Amino acid sequence: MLKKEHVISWLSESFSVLEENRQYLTQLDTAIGDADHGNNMYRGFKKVNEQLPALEGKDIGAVLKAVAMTLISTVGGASGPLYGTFFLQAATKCTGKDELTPQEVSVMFKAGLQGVKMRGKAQPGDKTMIDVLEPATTTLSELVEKGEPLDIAIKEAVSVAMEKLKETIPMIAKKGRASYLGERSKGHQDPGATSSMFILEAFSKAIS
Amino acid sequence: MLKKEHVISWLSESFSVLEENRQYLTQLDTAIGDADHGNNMYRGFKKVNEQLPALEGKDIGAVLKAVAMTLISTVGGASGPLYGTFFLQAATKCTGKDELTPQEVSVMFKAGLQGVKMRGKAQPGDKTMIDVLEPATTTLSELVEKGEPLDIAIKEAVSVAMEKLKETIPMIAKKGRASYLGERSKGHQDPGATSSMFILEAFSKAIS
Amino acid sequence: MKKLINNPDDIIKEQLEGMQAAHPDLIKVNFEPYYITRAGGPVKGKVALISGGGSGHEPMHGGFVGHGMLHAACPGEVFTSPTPDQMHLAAKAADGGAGVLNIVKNYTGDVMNFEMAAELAMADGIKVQNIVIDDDIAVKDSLYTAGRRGVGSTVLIEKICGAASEEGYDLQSLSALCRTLNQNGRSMGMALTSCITPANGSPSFDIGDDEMEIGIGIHGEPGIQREKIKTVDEIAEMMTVSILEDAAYSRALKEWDFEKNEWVEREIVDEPFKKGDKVIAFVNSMGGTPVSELYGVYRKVAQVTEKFGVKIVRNLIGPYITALEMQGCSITLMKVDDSMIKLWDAPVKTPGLRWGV
Amino acid sequence: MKKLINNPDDIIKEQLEGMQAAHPDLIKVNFEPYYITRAGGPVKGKVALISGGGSGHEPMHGGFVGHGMLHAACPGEVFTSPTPDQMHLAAKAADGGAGVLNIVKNYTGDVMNFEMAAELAMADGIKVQNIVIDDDIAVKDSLYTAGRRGVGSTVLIEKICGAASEEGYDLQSLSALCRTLNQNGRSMGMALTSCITPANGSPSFDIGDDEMEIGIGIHGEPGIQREKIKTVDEIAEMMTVSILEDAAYSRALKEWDFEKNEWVEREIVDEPFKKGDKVIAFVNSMGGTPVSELYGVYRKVAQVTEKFGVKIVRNLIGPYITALEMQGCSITLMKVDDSMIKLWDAPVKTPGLRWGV
Ligand SMILES: Nc1ncnc2c1ncn2[C@@H]1O[C@H](COP(=O)(O)OP(=O)(O)O)[C@@H](O)[C@H]1O
Ligand SMILES: Nc1ncnc2c1ncn2[C@@H]1O[C@H](COP(=O)(O)OP(=O)(O)O)[C@@H](O)[C@H]1O
Ligand SMILES: [Mg+2]
Ligand SMILES: [Mg+2]
Ligand SMILES: [Mg+2]
Ligand SMILES: [Mg+2]
Repeated sequence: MLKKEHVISWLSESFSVLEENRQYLTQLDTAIGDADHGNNMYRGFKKVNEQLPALEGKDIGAVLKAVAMTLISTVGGASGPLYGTFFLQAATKCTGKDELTPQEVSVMFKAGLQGVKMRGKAQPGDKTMIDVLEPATTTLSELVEKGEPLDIAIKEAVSVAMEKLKETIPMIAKKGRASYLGERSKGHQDPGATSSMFILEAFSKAIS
Repeated sequence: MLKKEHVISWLSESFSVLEENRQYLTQLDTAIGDADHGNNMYRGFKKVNEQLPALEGKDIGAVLKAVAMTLISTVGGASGPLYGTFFLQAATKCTGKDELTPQEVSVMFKAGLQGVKMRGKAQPGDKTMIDVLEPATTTLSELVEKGEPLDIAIKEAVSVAMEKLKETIPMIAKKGRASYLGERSKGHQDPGATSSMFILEAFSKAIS
Repeated sequence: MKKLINNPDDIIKEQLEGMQAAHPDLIKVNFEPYYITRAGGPVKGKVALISGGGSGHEPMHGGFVGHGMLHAACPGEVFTSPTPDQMHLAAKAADGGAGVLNIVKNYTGDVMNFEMAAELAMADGIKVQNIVIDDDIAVKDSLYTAGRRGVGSTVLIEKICGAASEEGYDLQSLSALCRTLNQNGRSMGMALTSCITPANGSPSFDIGDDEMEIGIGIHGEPGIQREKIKTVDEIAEMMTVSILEDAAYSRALKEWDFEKNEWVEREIVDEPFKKGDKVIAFVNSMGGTPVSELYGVYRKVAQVTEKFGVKIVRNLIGPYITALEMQGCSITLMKVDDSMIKLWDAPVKTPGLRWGV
Repeated sequence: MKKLINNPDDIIKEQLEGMQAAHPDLIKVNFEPYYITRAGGPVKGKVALISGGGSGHEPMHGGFVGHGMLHAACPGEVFTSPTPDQMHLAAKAADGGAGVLNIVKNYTGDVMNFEMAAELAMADGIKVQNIVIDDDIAVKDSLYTAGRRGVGSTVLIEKICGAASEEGYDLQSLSALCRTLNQNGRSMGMALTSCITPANGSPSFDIGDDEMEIGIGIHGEPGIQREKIKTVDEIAEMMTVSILEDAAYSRALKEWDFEKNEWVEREIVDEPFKKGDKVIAFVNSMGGTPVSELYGVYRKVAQVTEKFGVKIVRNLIGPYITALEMQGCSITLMKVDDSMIKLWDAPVKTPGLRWGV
């Protein structure tokens, strides 16, 4: 079972890892974007982190909705609405709940993923966060279907996602700023896929 | 005797040496000025050089006056009016003359020097072309007074001037752009004093 | 990093404080969140023209708030799209009862954020349309990219549509004008140096002393192509010819459908320039290139357009849509008819553009 | 060398061609020798206001020719004073019968060339006065230097005196106004980078990545002092305080004496600023600094002047007197009374400055 304390610690873990990797993400975005992704994610999750104490009494749906609104109003750029939508759609599946079964967690991730796809219209292979979020979600839900415990399922999802993250390196970007570079976007890991990876890792850490 | 052919060859020699040292003079002016002295002198004497064929029939006064007008209307900056005035005042002492005695040459240089001092109000020690023009003129006229032939006198004037030129290096500029640098103008040779030196050398070369 | 700033985290706030201190007669800056409106408050009965985008492109957009141009602007972090709440509050503050037209440069982030903002404002009962500007011909394809970027045309469109709003255009006709102007405008940019974002502190791309980037945007992103530096004549000719000979460009852009009450994709085609067209020519500095060099660029633009048979009827030359301190320029040509020229000539009084008043 | 130019030898000519192509309604460029007059020809009965100096400071001076500002401008080679023949012909072309006022920035070359030019014009029967502008407080001394340089005040003076000429001031009263404005204005400049003159091709001074030059002029010459880069607050405060606290400055400047018919030296004293003074604040980019950073500077200037008890009544912020692509800024404060403010507000229509018309 995923308790709301887990969700809170997922979010604070996410902030830690994004803070730690602020420069790294910006560096990735310098190569094929506009050098702001690390700062965008840092700004957003810093605000989320500051709000966590105030959220402790709330149910998971309310927490995720608050996170969504904070990200939408602080991150900006492409990643703001995308991550915002992820948490907003995820929240809709958790309204009023104080804990989630593994199946419900899987539903939550699927809803978030669908939100990002709906908003950004990216497909796997476009060199975006979808290249990490989609295979991770698929792996998670498959394993949960098979009855694997949540912590095992997410660990496996993270390791699949890690492979998929590396696979963004040779891709030619077709969405977002990196798409303007065409062939020159090859050879660089996607920043948004990388931040997604960090957030998944934070989730895994929070529940183990 | 200084013939008008000598004057023509002085001017074309001046152009050659200034063309050759265009970068060098600009470099000197980069250190303590605005990086244009070489180009200014090149632009002016190039125009003078182009006009020499048309001046061949004219007397020395007319030639020097034409040079003055050309320098005034092509050099610009501080050096334009200063060298222009040098030649303009020098010309007034040669009106109608096709050749000059050593005494007359000495008078011509003195008049030019007075013109520069009148226009620019610089004194020896101010780190300007005066630091070369004045000692050279004094040496020349002293030797000519003593009856030395012109080519000997000018050679000596050039070698005195060369020493004086080096003495501009430790000076603190008090006139022109270099004066803004105050103490920081120390350690650099004055560009205008250097171009004056080149013009004196050209004179010496022209008559030997 | 050679910049006149304090802590990089504070520059948006402090520079806006400077703007507010300098132009209290023209603009009012809101700080939490950031948006800039006209000093006089909303203009009753006129469509509010709003734009926004990442900071670092000044004077665009905040410098274009004022009579005859924008009613509000939303500055994001440097090179980062502003957020829907800023845009939503700006719409509320600027709406004079005749609705809001958001001028949105075509970047994934700007488009998504402005869509969310429009939805929020519509939920408040404000009529909102978003028109996307995508004039950068360096991006060839909209199928395999995020589509052409919104660059120089934006400035010209903000001026012309701003005048149209003053004239009393309603939301539908103002949107139509905006859409047509976007179809009529094409731009291309180049850089001699990279800019440095304050938060990053080092150049956004490395470039050799003898190199230039062709087809850059305005965010310090690398361009489409790296080349040895050429003469201004070669560069300006290449860019102008590329603009003049750019083929018809077709893509789908989202607009709000007030009948269906949802976003719909509109297939939009920009027709190529043709002989006899009248254009506004805009030669823009990326921030670090002085106006003297822009005149060198303009000289060639004028020669090439004349040879092509296109007539420059108005021009704008200077740093209006910049990328921090980047050296380089962009060229925009926008086809205009007499009514658009009249709107261009109409009085404008903003911190960044002023004439006639 | 990163510049949008062709052959360095041709840039003055080509950039002027670009200016002429861009602004045929405002200016007329003469090419041999170079000078720029108003498109409409001399203004009958009004004193012709003329300025000039080396090129590389655009939009000054050529960009300030037009209604309400200059009647003519003489561009020299880059950073090199123009020559007397240009100035003489410009005076002949611009004189409307009421005489000519030459606004001369205080550089040895400019002063000497403009003196020769005035003599030539007077020989033609044109009444000419030269007023020298020397507002750069970075130069402390006029005894051991060529005196304070003419910098930012020049732009403000050209605007105000231009309006006064339109108002019908005669040569004597216009000269008096010009002299007073020069006494009322003080400036200081700084650079983060060196510019590169096209003919030279390499930086005019070397400067470390973490260094700045304080007290620079506008010719790429080294400044008065080299320091580690500070924050914009520290820089702007230091410069503003230096200007506000600058003591009375006394020196002799040459003017033509119409009674004695010769140049006379006039002892001129600039009184220091005092509480209650009204000023125009001018924050200028040296060419490579974008307007966003200037607003950061302005913010501090406004704070410091307010604390000092000096009231900013008007401001001008942007790249108006530049040093090619140099990064850096200058600050000018000029004390003004109500009549000067009225002249400042009067309509101006030039390529580089425009309002009210
Ligand atoms: N249409 C899209 N769908 C999904 N993800 C996208 C899309 N466009 C961009 N991204 C993601 O956003 C990341 C960039 O985010 P960020 O740098 O914060 O925004 P911006 O591109 O506006 O500067 C990219 O690396 C990519 O993973
Ligand atoms: N008042 C003066 N009197 C004599 N020579 C001067 C004076 N001012 C400057 N100079 C000379 O002019 C030289 C600079 O000439 P140049 O670089 O061509 O002009 P500018 O200083 O206007 O750029 C200086 O090196 C100095 O020798
Ligand atoms: Mg980015
Ligand atoms: Mg010089
Ligand atoms: Mg961004
Ligand atoms: Mg010079």
